[in-house]
Amino acid sequence: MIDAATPLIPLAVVVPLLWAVLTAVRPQVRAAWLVVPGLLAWCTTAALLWSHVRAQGVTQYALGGWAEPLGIGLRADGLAATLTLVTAVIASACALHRLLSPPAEFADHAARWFWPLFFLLGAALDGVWLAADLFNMYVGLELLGLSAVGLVTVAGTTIALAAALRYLLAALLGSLAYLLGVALLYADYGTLALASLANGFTASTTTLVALALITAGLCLKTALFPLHGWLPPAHGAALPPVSALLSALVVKASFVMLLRIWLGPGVSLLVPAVAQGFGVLGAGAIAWGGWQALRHAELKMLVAHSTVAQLGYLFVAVPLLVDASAAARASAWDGVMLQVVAHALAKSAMFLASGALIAAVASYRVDDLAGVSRHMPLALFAFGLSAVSLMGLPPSGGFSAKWMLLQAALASGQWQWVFVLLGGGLLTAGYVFRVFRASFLQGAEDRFTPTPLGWDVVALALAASAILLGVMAVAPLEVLRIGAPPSVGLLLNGAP
Amino acid sequence: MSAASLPAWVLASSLLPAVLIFLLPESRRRTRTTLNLAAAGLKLVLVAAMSWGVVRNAPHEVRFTMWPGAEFILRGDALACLFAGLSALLWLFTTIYAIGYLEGAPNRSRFFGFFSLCVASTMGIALAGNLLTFLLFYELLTLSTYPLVVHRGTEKALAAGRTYLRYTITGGAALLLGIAVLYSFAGDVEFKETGSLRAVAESQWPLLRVAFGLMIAGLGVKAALVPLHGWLPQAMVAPAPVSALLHAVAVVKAGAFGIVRVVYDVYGIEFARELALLVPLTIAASVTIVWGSLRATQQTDLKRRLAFSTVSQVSYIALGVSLFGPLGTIGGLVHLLHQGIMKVTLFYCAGNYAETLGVHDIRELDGAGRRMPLTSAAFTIGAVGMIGVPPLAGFVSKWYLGLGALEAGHPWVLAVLIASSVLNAAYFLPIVHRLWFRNASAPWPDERSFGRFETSLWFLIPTLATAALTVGAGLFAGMPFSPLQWAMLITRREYLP
Amino acid sequence: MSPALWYALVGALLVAVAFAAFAAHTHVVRRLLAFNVMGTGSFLILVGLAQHERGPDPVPQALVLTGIVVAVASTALALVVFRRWFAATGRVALPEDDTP
Amino acid sequence: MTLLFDVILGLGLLLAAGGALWSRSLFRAVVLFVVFGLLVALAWVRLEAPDVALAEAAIGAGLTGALLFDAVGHLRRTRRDPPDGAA
Repeated sequence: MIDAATPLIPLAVVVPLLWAVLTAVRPQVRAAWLVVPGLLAWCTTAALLWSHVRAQGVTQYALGGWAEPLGIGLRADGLAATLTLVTAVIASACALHRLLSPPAEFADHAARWFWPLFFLLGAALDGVWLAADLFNMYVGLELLGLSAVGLVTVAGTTIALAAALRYLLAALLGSLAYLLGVALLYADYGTLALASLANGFTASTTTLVALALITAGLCLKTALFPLHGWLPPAHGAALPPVSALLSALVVKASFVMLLRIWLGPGVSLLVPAVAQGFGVLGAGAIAWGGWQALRHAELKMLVAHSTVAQLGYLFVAVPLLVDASAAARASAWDGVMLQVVAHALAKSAMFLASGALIAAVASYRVDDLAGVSRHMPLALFAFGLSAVSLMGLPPSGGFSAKWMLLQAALASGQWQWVFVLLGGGLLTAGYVFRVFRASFLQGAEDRFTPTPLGWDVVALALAASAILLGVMAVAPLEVLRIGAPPSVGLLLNGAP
Repeated sequence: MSAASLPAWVLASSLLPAVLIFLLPESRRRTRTTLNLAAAGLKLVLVAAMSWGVVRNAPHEVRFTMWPGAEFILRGDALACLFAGLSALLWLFTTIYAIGYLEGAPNRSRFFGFFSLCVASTMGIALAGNLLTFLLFYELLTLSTYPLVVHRGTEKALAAGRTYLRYTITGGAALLLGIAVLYSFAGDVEFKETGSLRAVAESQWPLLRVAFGLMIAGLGVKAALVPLHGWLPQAMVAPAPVSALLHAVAVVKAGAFGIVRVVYDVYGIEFARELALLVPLTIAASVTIVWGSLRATQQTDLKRRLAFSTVSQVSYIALGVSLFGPLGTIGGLVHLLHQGIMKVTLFYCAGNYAETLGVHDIRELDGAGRRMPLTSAAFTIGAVGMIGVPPLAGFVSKWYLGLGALEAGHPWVLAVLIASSVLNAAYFLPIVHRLWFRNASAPWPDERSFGRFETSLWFLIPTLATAALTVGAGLFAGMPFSPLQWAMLITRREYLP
Repeated sequence: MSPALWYALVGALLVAVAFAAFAAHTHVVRRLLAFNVMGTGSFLILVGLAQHERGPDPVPQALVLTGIVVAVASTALALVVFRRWFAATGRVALPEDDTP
Repeated sequence: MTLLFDVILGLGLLLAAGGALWSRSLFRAVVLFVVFGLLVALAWVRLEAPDVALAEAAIGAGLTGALLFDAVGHLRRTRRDPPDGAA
């Protein structure tokens, strides 16, 4: 269904791209007059696209009028539309945080590249969400990696540079593996469009090698345990709004690609053993990330390791998406979708709140937060709300997601994942309460640096939406079901 | 305000003040006090209005779908009104007490913000119309009480907070698992007056038992069932109004109330008996009653003794619930109210002694009755009530529990009740004796003067009011709308289909 | 064996050799060289295998064009970051790889 | 004849790549990388992809090579002949 009346799809990529160019042409470090209209245009486009998909179902667009395989095919299903909207919202929040930052934050000369890279990152993300074929995904992913690395370097510290280099090498390796896999798939099937591959892969050697390469590359980019080593330093060393974007959205891009490939054409090869393997790695991520977060002395490293753990939940859902009854699969789909969105909102809020807390006490260490509950109640409250969602306590998006995954696991009798999900929640509680414990400690002298109130408000808004998502999940889930892979979509009866 | 949405307004009457109080600057003392008292008063009116709906047999209800297959339900049924009424009433008094207690202390915005959030959670627990909504507020209560437990910010308080979290978060996980198991084959489990699980196929009964065990374990942590009670005595480092609140109303009662809901409104008392779930609960409650009393006799710190007394007394509720038959039910439900009123009185008194005289240890209380006659009178009423001396509130509870035990065919429970009463007397009467019949041997550790009265009026008024209620609830048990009558109303609906 | 298949095979060998070099070296510039050779190898596989199956094909060629541009952009960025890292620390490898 | 050319070109590619990846001097490695790029351009011609060949020669060999030379030169200027062996 090619709907020529929907230029909204390319606009979702073009608008941030346009502002990337505009801000590159006028590289001022404080450019609210230029940035804010861009954010408004971006959010409007994304919101319109979301409501369009909600009303009309899956929408496709062939850029430049060429049909596939040569043209740049874009496709907006519920997942793509929702993530585009979430991207625009979170990016706007991060941009506001940046705009509200005091001028001291802009000391590094790389800071002038913040806005171009920021908008490029947004365009790349939207490109990945909306891509309809494996090669566009590659381009989007590669641009995403490059702009993300560039943004990490904006922090300007030596630690950030090392983290950026490490991140870059991991990203390059990951996308090369992916590209190699795509090359092999093209040899086998002569097309890269997901729609034309919909008949499913055959179990030829080329295909199996290709899938292995693609999976390895994307898992490296998603920082799935044990390939997560690059993530905590990069997310820990970047500026708060950059960390927020990276943890909330960038790692999800490769996960969404994995999901689209494995649940689309790859579903016939997603045998129980493979699916359970993903689950085991996810459980490893939950345990290892949680354990590291428990023992790290620095606040941002704690939050970054928490991302490693939270990504584990996404992979724990994989066995429930295939190796289960139809009802359980549907529940698992809802759960994993909600987890993607809820974690994005909660983790970006948590990074922004952590940034404010760190700036207030002028120290990265958790132990130095003593007494901060008195001085920065709002930032701590935002941290707390996002922690509620990450712990999977009700009412929150994180809870609802966990609940659906639990239901899927119970319905399919896979008790091992029940315990992983519950244990992960306890571990999360363990490390987030380290922060509260420190913040309630009395007796430290007041040596706090004032931080902009706007920072707290932005973080609070994101955290509150993660909470609200838990009690008002009906409409988002309806949209997220639109165009779900047929293998999980049988019961979801979304629009065509 | 439409009448149907009344439960939502009851909730909002503490949620909105919480938000406003958080936003208030620390220095706006008068505004905060007004807001607190106005909200507490308004809530009482709203709960009363909601109860009227129950009397007319048309309970108010609010519901919407959170996500497919999961509804958010608030319903003001008879049981909900019982707990909500108790909470609203005691909250009014505790708020008054807390305002006096925190006079001049730091972090009052934070304290009262979380305090209001606690009320909101407790109201949510009372009004929850299905297990999922219940769980939602149950966890919210955990989170909103943590800042109150660690409020003082000392190492000791933080350690207590950590213990508290370990217990309650793990308990929450057990409850979540139990509820999730139940939902996985029974769907959305609503609270119905005769239970909602009767239709479950017999092949699923083992899972029903597993879910019951998990839920009771999860609820038992907050209800301080032995051996899950370890957090409670430690949590005594919290400020006095928090102890009064945690121990008399919010946390322990939330657990006990949850047990009531699970047995009566999820499984249904008759179905629970068919599944052979009641006797283990009776045994667990009996063990807790005796163990808590025994431990209480060993404590010399007044608040710790009261804490172990709470461990023991709260299990009377679980005991009453587990005794099949209307009389046991009446005893358990009425004790939910009576224990709250009596225990809150005792904690107020403990706070009065600590704040006025600096006394924390029982051995320092000699002669306090002469220095603080009103407080000591209130303490005596609470203690004698706890022991179960007629005509006070505690007697009514124990009378019905005893009859219920006979009715249910467990005469050995009578022995538990008698043993507990003896132990109650053993740990309360020496205190009463010290108050009235001994002379002060040393100056008070840290005496403060509050002018014309023996202590601050902010302290005295709530203490005397709840002491008066303890007498009233016993004397006027036969009057309409007394706790006893309300418990009988619920019981009638529970046992008559 | 068709020329296309031969070049695909060469591409596979290139990827293998370059991957070994990527793993063995710690010098960032050398790792970038390895990355570029690996990329070229995958392009050869992409075009070679496809044309072996179906004859001359514009699609993979267009993809390779894109890929070349992406690769040079990645290399450029990596070198910029590397030079700042080198200027700040005087090191040519990452801290965890550095064994002086 | 053409087959022979393909074989020689392929082996040349592998040799150049090996040199670019494993030679002891970093400068020589970059030189060999540019040579490798030009040889790949020839391979693209043989694969009937003239536009890719042009792009490879201009961008893959030329631009990338220039960037690498610049970086290596910078390294040399800053640090007298770094021990850039394969370690």
